[in-house]
Amino acid sequence: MGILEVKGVNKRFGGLQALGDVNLSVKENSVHAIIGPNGAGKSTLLNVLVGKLIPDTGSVMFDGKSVLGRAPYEINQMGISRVFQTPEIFGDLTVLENMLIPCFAKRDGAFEMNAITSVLSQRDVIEKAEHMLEEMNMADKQHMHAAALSRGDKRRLEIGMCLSQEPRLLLLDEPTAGMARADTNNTIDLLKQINEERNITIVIIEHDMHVVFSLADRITVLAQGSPLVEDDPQNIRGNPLVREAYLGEKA
Amino acid sequence: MDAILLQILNGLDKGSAYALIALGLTLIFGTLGVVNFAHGALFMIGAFCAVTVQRILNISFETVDPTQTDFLGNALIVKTPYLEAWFGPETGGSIIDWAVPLAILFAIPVMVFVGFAMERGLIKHFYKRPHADQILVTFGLAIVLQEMIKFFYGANPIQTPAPEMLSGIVNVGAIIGMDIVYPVWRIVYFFFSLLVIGGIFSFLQFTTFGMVVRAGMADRETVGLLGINIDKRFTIMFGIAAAVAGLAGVMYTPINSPNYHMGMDFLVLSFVVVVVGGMGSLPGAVLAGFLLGILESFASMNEIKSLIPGIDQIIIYLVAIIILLVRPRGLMGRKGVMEE
Amino acid sequence: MLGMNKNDTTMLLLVAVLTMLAPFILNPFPTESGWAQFNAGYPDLMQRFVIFGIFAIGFNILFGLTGYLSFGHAAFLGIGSYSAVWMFKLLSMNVIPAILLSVAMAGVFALVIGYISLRRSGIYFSILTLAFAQMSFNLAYSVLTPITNGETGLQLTLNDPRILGLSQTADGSIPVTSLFGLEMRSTFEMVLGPWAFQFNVGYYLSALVLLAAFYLSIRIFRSPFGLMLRAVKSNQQRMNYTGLNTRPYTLAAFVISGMYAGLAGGLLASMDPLAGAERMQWTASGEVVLMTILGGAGTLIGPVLGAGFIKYFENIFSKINENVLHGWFGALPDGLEDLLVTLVYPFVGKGWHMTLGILFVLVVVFLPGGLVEGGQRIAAWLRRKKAGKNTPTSTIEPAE
Amino acid sequence: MSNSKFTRRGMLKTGAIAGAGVALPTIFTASSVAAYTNEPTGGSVTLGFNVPQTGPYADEGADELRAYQLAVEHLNGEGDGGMMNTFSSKELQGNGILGKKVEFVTGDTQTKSDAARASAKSMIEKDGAVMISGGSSSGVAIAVQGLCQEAGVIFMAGLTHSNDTTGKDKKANGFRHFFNAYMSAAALAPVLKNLYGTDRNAYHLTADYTWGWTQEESIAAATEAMGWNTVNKVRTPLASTDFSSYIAPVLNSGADVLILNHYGGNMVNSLTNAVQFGLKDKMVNGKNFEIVVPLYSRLMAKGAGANVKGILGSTNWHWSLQDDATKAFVKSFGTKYGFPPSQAAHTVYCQTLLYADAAQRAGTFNPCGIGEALEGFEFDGLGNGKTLYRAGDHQCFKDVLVVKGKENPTSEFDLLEVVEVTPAGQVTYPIDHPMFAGGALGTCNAG
Repeated sequence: MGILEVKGVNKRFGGLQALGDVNLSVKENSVHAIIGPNGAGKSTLLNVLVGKLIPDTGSVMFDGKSVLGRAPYEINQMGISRVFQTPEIFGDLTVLENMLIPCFAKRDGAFEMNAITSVLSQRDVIEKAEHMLEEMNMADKQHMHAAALSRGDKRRLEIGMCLSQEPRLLLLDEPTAGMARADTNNTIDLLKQINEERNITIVIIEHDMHVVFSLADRITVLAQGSPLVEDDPQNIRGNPLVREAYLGEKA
Repeated sequence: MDAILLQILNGLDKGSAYALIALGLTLIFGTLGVVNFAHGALFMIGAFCAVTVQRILNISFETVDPTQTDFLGNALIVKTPYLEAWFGPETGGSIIDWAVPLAILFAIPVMVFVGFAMERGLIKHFYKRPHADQILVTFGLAIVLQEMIKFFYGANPIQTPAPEMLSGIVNVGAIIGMDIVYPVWRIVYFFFSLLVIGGIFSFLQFTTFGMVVRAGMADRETVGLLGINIDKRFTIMFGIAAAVAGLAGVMYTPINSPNYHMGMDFLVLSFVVVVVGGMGSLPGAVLAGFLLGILESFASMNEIKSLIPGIDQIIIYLVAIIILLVRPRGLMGRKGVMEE
Repeated sequence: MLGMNKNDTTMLLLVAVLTMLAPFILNPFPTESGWAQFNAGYPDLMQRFVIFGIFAIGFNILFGLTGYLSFGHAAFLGIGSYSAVWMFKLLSMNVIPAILLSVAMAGVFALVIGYISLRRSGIYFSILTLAFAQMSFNLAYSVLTPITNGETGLQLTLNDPRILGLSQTADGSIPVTSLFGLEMRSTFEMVLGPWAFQFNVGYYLSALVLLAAFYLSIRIFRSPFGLMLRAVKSNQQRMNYTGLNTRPYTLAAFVISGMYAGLAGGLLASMDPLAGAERMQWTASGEVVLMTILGGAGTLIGPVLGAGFIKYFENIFSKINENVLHGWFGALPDGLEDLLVTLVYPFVGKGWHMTLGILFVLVVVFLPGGLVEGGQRIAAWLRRKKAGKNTPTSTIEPAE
Repeated sequence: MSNSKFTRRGMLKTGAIAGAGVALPTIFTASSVAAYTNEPTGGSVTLGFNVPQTGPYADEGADELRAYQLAVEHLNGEGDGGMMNTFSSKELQGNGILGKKVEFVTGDTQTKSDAARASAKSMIEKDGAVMISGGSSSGVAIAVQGLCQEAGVIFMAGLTHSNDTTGKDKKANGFRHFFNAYMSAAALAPVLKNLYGTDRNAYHLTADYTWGWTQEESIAAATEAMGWNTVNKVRTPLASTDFSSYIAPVLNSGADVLILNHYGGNMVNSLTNAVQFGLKDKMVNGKNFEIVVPLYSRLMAKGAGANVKGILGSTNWHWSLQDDATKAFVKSFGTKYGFPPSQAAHTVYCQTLLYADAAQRAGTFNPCGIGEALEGFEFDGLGNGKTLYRAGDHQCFKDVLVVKGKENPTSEFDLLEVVEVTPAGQVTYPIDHPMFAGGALGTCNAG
């Protein structure tokens, strides 16, 4: 029984079958990659997982509980964090403030009317945020406006924000898109470290095969909204079906 | 039955003005992404184009008539328009009589110019600024325009009658064997608005220029990447939107005498229309304009008012609230445009 | 001090000094001089400065922090005023219960309207609030006249019950609003040479309330709650994916700012017990939007400045008539006098709207951050000048 | 500009703010010296003229301001003296009031009761005005009247036509020269009867606020009393700009008279719309369809242009009257400004003169003294014939003009012609008339 179980998920948009009978089982503490050509339904699947879309049929269980019908913030509270293709951070706030928000959310839950005390008096939260920034090597940038960060720093900040919530499952949507090779490698190392040291399960959608094969324990290939194959990386590498669907090569 | 048909007709007629103003507002929002609080002022300036033309046609020379006295008891100074002197009272008089339709010719260049000047001089600096800033600057501009008109034309309404030939009433129900009389000019206004709306839609649909603009409305960046100067075209669209508002104003003057604050009276309403239709949707703006016009007419019927007192005071807002809650993107809004 | 950092403490002290000394600061010109026209230090206007300041501070908690632009906040001001006047009519002329009821009623209405309106965001939210406010205004003006007294506005009469007070005083007039016997309208005048300064009880009560409101707003800005609200403005998507439910945050902000508006409405009625329906019109809602943006949305002091700015124009510039102008320029040769009067006249008196409109445009074009940014630029310029040319240009910190 | 020797009852004694006082070299005014609010101590007296300068009634406000200015000139002995020469009371000498030069301040009511009160307060608190006058709507007049009562100054109402101003909302410190809805109805009814007969069906369109209601009530009562049937009374929202949806149902309602209880911009639009729908030329039950506008404003009627032709209504005064007082006023106003005065200008001019005269006769600016002098004052020579300021409700009783839109106007000012001058006796009502019941004057307040 995996930590994330997707069973028989279908989703149609008008006449288009975006997801057709998707089954997926993600093992705890693994890195599970979802690959597939453009339009294969990767993003739709991700949106189903985080509660943004509700599938027509099927079930999505996280740690034995259904996520369907719950608002994104509730699913997040269950322990699923998401990293976006373009980093979604609070551009108007400082880096430290960015980091404080998930720390408050972790401590106080979805809503807390904490309107009179000063942020500065919440030492526990501030320390936790500062600590996390140090781990992300961003302590020196904590007073910068987040919008002014470089793309790689934004990505790290976003991942750091997700981590400070202590999630059990981290979803990443093409985290290295548009990154230089060096940054990509840094990100790969960071994700490996997260998976190994923090025991966080990772589901990653990725185009870059270098990233996929460096990280993944298990790979699902989506094509036209349905899983084509699910297997270990070495088997995927040699699978002719995958080559055909994904790379357009004849076997 | 007659009463209901009459109110539908009345709603279409009221809706014409809403639709025309909302259409221009949507054009500006859809192309430039600007929330234009000065749009009502453009409508008002259009109306005052009609007043101006009327004044110009009425430029007179003065003669003293000793047989009559003025309010101070002096000999009365009689004013005769030059037009009547030149072409004879008959022809001259009828030229003056046609001041409002003639004003259309005057208003188009004036409004396009005003639109260009507004866009180039002020609004183009606000594309990247938050909506709140756009609202403040266009609102400030609206006040200035309005006060300028007040300074030159006063605060009281000024009558600008329709041509004699197009005044009066006509029995439009005669075709279907009913007795539904309606003012001729209001029917003219309705068809005029259809004409303008049709003109704008076919312009956008069938010309290359229009196609580029529509593409730009849908995805500005991509069109920009194609090497097409979309900004210039958008500026022209602003001029066109101003002209639409202006024409709506010109033709509206015989229905209700124009005054300097008529734009503000329409402003809130036209925003409600745009939002109900769907931000950025041209057909939505038109549809919502007519729909709200009809609903407003129905709400003012005695039978309805006696059921729900005060309904005619709030109907527009009530409908807007319901539609926004049930269908957030408005009647015909594209999904995702300014939604959430 | 008081749980605030140094900058905020300085700001609060500054506001405290300004409000407490306002009767002096606003009356810089001797009474008999031609410039006395520009004096604003009389009770009614000073009260309006601080009361609309409170209104704008509250509005800023919603708009400045969350970015939700409400176009219907005047409705809460109106509800506050009506509640307060009803309290004066039914209970007593003491302002405390009146103000408490104002805040409570505005809070209740804000909860209902906010709950519905906040289901949408962006311009849709604005239109929803606008629709609610316009409905309130239209109904208050007509159908609800038994409650609101429509066109005239709700006012006190000699036959009001006033259970805990007198229906009418011994000499047959309507009693006046008071704070445990201290009459709001009591004014003490100090004449100092050619100057005359007025100290009004109502003003000082309002000013103290303003200080409390301002202090509370600082605390909210600096609290985790305030941080969350700023995060809502910055990126709602991320908020949701951080396990935070934005709806209660925005609703709480909406209700708080509605209660501020109710407080302002209650105070307004306490200073002058009449509640007119126009208080709820969309233009009145627009006015507080303009105040906030003009002063600097999202800054602490900006809204107060914006409120003062607009109220000053409304009350001072509108009173300058042709006679006054002739008085000013009377010393000049006739031709020049007439020319100047002709040039200035369209912008004052009945033309005060024009001046206000022009200033809106100028401020928003040249000072995107509102008056606060103007102040910061001047300050930065002064600092640079003082430090000589070598110092690098200082960055402009947002004044939060 | 103005003095500021202004005091208030309930003024704090020195001790309360002594802290502030001690630190400064102060010269205190003894606060108890003044006997009433804003007692003028110098060589001048300040009057406050509070009129709409922005918003839809700005032109009417501007005309009022012109008349105020003219009145002040005349009081100070400048100009030709206008109606001061025809006024039956000869107390005014042209040397100001009680020898003090008259100065004035102006403000903008914006036709909003709130703004009007703010503006009036500023005149009282800052400029030391001892009397406030003005207003171009009943809501504003009532609101400002209430304020003046509280503040202890005299309020001389401008254009306010609602019964409530001197009815349920009357105040001891407030006085109205203008006529009211009841008087309009009483004056119109006999004329309507003569011209249109007793067998008529009336349809009311009424602006949905207090003034509209009182007028609707007054007219309906008066017309029903002479045998007319009221078919329907429809309320229209104040914010309406287009009345077509309210006019359209009139066509098939069986009514043969339309009564428009609208004023200002509303009146212009509803009348224009009614004429557009052909109501003026319509025949119902074998009778000509008629439109009545009970309260006319010539300034506004101009906006309706030719549509007013032949339409009956009432006004407080019209420049074409031929008595000496009217002629003197029109001459004086017309010479200065180049056009004849409106009824709003006339009423505020009269009010200013009446106030000045009362102060002169009372020998004081104390509002209570002035009130006494005005109460029960009978006068003539201000253009309305013999007039009484009734003591019981501070309403003027005088002749009312029934007017009709002129068929062949000779100039842009020549829009209305006087059909009938209904004598004061016919429009007088008892103080306890039900339409005016519910309020009390209270006692005068001198601050």
